[in-house]
Amino acid sequence: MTKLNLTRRGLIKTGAVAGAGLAAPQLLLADGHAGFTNAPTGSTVTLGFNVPQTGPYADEGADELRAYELAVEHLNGGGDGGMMNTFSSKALQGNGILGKKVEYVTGDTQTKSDAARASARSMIEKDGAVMITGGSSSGVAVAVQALCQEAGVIFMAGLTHSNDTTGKDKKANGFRHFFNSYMSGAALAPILAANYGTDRKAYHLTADYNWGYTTEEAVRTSTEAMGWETVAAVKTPLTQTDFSSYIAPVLQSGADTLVLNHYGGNMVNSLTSAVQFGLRDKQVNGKDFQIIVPLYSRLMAKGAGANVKGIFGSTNWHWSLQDEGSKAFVKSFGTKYGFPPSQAAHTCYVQALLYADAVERAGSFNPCAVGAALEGFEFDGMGNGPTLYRAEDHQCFKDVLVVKGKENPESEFDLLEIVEVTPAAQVTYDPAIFGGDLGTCNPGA
Amino acid sequence: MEAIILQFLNGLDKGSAYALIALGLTLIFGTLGVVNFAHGALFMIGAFCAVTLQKILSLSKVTIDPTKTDFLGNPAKVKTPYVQEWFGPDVGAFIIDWSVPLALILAVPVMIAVGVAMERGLIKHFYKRPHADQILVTFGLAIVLQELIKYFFGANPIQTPMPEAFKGSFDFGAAVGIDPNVIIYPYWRLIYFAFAMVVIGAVFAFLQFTTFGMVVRAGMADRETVGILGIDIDKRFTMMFGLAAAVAGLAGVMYGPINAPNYHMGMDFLVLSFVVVVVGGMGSLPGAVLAGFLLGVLESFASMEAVLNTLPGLNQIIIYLVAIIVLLTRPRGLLGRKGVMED
Amino acid sequence: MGILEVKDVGKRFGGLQALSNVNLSVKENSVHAIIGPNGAGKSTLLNCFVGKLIPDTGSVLFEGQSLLGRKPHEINQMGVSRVFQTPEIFGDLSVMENMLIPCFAKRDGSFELNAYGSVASQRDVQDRAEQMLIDMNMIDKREEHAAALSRGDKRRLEIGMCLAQEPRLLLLDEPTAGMARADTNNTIDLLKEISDTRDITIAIIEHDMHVVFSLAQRITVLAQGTPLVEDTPDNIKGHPKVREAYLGETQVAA
Amino acid sequence: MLGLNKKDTNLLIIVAIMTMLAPFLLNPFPEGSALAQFNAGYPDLMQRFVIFGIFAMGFNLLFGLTGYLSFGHAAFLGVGSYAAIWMMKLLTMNVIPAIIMSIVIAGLFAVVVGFISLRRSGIYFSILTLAFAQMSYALAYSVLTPITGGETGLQPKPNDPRLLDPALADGVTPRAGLFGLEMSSSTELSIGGWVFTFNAGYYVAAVVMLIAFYLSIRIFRSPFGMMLRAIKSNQQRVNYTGLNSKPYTLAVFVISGMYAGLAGGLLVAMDTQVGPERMFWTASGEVVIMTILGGAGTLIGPVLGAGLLKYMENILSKINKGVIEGWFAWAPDGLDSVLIYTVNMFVGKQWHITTGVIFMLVIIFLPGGLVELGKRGARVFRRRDRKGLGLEPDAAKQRNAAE
Repeated sequence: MTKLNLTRRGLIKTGAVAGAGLAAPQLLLADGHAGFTNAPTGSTVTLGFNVPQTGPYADEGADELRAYELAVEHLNGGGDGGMMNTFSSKALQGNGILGKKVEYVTGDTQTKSDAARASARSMIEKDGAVMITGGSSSGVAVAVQALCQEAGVIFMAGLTHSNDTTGKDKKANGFRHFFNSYMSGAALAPILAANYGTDRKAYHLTADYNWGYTTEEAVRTSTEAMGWETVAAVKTPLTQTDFSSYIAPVLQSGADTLVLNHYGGNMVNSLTSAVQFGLRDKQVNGKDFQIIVPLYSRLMAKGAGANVKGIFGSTNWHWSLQDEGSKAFVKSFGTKYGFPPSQAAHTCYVQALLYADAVERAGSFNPCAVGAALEGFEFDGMGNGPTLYRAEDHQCFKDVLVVKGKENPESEFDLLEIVEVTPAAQVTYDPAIFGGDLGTCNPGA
Repeated sequence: MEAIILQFLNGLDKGSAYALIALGLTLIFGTLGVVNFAHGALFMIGAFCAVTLQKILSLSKVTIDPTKTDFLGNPAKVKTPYVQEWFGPDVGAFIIDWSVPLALILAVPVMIAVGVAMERGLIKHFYKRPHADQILVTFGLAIVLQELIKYFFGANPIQTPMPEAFKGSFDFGAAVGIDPNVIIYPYWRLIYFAFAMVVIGAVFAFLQFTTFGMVVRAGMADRETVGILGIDIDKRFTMMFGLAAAVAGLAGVMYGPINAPNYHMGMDFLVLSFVVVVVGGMGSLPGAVLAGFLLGVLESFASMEAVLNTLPGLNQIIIYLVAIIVLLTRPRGLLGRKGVMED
Repeated sequence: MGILEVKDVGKRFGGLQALSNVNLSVKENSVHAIIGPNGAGKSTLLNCFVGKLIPDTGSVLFEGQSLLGRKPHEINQMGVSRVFQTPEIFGDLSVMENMLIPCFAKRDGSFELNAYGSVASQRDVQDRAEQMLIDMNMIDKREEHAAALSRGDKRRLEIGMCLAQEPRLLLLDEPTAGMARADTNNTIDLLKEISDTRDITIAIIEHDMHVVFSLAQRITVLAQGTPLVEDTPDNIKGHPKVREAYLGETQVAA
Repeated sequence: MLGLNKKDTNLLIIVAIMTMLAPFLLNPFPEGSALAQFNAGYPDLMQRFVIFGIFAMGFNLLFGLTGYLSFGHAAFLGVGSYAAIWMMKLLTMNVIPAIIMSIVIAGLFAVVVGFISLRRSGIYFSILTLAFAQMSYALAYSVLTPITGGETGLQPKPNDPRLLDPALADGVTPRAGLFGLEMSSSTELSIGGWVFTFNAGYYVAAVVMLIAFYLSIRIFRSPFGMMLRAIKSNQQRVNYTGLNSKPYTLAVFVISGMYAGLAGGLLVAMDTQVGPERMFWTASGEVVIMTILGGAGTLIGPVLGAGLLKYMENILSKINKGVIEGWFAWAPDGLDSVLIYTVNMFVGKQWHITTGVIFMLVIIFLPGGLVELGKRGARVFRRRDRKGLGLEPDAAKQRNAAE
């Protein structure tokens, strides 16, 4: 286990102790000496892992944290090196970042933007973190990204799927590896057409907040483009726990497909209700009734249990992928923790490595230099095939997985099977369509 | 029209869950005069009784199967539940399949024990304290209980499916000879509704027709007088607390298959069930049941697409809107007595 | 024309006719007692004077103005104060604060957003409250917690609080109920002194005939919600109807 | 001094000194030492201490004085925050209009909510306030997204209109300031192994807090405050003393809502973003917990309670397993894992358990909160029982006697 040393700004300390000692208090301008916020000056560099440790996404957060711990281990030369061995960029040496040993601090986002910003600020202000990463919702990602932009540190988003994160709320200091609603829609539509035909009537249940809206819109647009009809779209409160009153009228509407634009607990409950109502055993318009969950995660699938069987959705990454990068990551994660990583763990691990690599290539921790190194960066070997960190919106473009709940799981982790790997080209869009303004990078100081 | 019938049925079903929880809350408030914010936590503990039993029944013997590999490419471990080892694969699978109904049997003693321990250990000391203190200490307890559950079971929901026999849904339409597929309702939810009716009926009958119940009702009306009569009302009240906890727990067990239990399900229900109790009238058992059904039905109507198209967001606030309107027009709730909880 | 004129007041609670055809006139600067057996409607009648209940029929005039439909605080501000059966004081506050509150109410009316100036700096009110405590013989207890006072002192404080507002009509609802003999006598003396020294009318509901006959100048006997008779104490004592309806039953001699 | 009696003046001076010296007092451990984990002297947390202190102070004016338990106070904080961020988006990044507007809007909202909710008392009042807050939260999260930004909330953007501010240079992020003084700017002082951070935003918030605290003392000591305590003690007698309790309770409800709005505005001034979860009912529960932890009905209690809760939230939650392993490295094998397991149950992601347990203990054993604890402590040292002369009215006794 990494021993944490919460030293801040090593130089200040060393300088003061070695120099005048207690005799002469020095007045320093805030970080002014370094040119950017929290410039690591000693032999270590501190990263801030801001994940949900309490609240409904705590398990996902715990998985993210495991991935970060693994990444730190690998960066510092420990373990088997994981995806560092398959990563196309070879800048990382396993000697920390720029020769500085990687240390980390953790915070609890509570999946609330206020709490997430408070813990991020504490890591920046108190612990001297030079980069913040993690999170499990778009609300938190957007809030913390804006904070990092103001504070002058890099934000490497964790799990956030809303278009907004790299759309209307994008920031120069923020980067997202995870895919988004638009990509889910674009990837799913052709598969749905191939499996369910092009004359379906879809009924949308949508979580009544930003992510729900963008996801509904993405899926609607792309399915309507192939000829599907949307018969209804009903918004459901985030705090809803019993979805029966939303599921009950679905059959009456004449719809033959139900799209659940829900995530987390909402998705587990709405899918459970839908299956309970026996929707999947029904025939409407002469077709088998189908349910679709645009965004899947293994933890959600686990929560929904047998209800996910045969249900299509999309995901950022899945441990059953057989490329070298994925295999290496699953092996080192599985060996360390005894179970395969989730997509949240994967994206967090990759983000940590990408950041470290960018620093190495830039030769500096300065957020502007790091940002420049990430912008337009093309890489491979991280489990999603060739990937581009697009300069215009700091969004990664890579293959998107269309998955299906597995009918006959072989183990408790074997819940989803990959149906299709949609190539990146098919989910790429014009960065202008979501508006927003990246601004320019802020090094702080 | 079918849509309205369907939502009405659904509302009754939903309402039965609300009514059950509110009934337990009201039992405690009415008898002991204690506002128990930890009641939702009791509901949650009930659901976790089912989770625990399922886990116990699924305890497995692990053997290595060299013909298969796990996700790391190592020889796979195969788990065989002990119940299947002992009773044969079919009987064993059947027992696991029926873990939720079996959990009902487990939950009664567990919940009574939890309830009695709570009353003797904590609540008892708060009879003479202000209502605000009761709310706050039980709120604290609710936080601690839910976090403990999270510590041991994680934050993710855990499925506790109903037995295979109860899966699927009943087609009312087909039964009465109109269009099939129009009015369908899952079997388990119908069972839940029937279960709620039985429990509510049993509680009323118990209070109405047993001596114990009569003493408790007298105690609810006038605690001091009953005390003067030389009846040890405290002991009975402790038992009432156990009973209320058992009602909440059973409601939780039965709710498991409807929505996978998670650690915060108690808190999710807490605010709502308080609204139900207050709308019904603090301390009124029929009020709690009535308000539970009323809010269930109104909530269902508010979630209809046609309604939401005219009044977007109504489904977000309907419960609270009803609470405000009822409290302003009927100051003591629908069936509340005068002078309760107004200090 | 009395200070309080009650005309044809009736009040029903469901099936119970609590008051019917109550006519009553309380003369200014007198002590008027309302007596009657339990359930005669004494408290109901009093509640009709202070705005707690609204009679179904009839009128209640105070100094020529109707009291019906007014809220308790409005009636109080008109000059009617009430002493309760069990002393209603501010138990959490000190004796001095208890006395300050009616003094502020007298000076500032029913609402004043005086949130910035300190209580201590309001000399006029402080002086008044202090004087009132001296009058009530309670000045040495000024810092005590009101809840900790003896029953008699609580009653004394409550009466003092009412007097601090300089009411023209003081209503007392069984002021000596549950009191020991000594406290009762003290209260009688206090009320006598108040009635003698102040420009005030007192209406008193009382069960204890000793109190009634010590204080009252006129007595109304209420039975089953209707006044039976109204007369001077001496005449009431000998009134056969009263003896039958009331005194005979309770065996209380004056 | 300042129209306060000697005791209150002393209290105010002590609080003023403590807040001004907070960067020192909250950083007692040198940088890099194992205990530096427990330092709280960094800008974000110091700001939160004083801001939530204001919030709890305002809540206490209502709950502590009148006994009305609002379970929806976070709504005013949220509304204040939204008002402030809109001022920053539309008018200027200067915090003064934002703060003023947050007080005004929260006050107006409190008039509406209070007017309706105060028609009932007891738990009915609590449920009504809860209902309003939950409706605000649910609507802000969903259908009001165009105004509130929904889930992702609102932040100032470079291209907002900001009528009063000169155009930002290209690529410059808008930052909250006070006539050129940026809220986020800090100065550091390094003495020996210690590093102390002096943050402009903190001092602005601290000064506002001192003003709010001063006003709160004045309200406590005013005839108005006394009337409120009278209402809590005996509403019947209040009415029969010719006082109309409705405007009194409404006035204090609005004042209390304005304090919450001020806290919301300051939150935005310090950290320019708003999200709807600020209004969720648990946030309202939090301010109740703060007030009770510190001591309801006392002057300083709510501020202490806010500090304690925010400290636990921000410091305990950051103690992860790695840190604990570091602490118990000295322990022999076996013992260390027991210790780690035990401690781990109460910190890091389990910090809620600690909060819950402490909260319960306070309610059970210390109904007067930290202030009562302090008093009991002081009583041990002082033989003479100075009952009735203490700095604070005896909150516990009042609260218990009231109901």
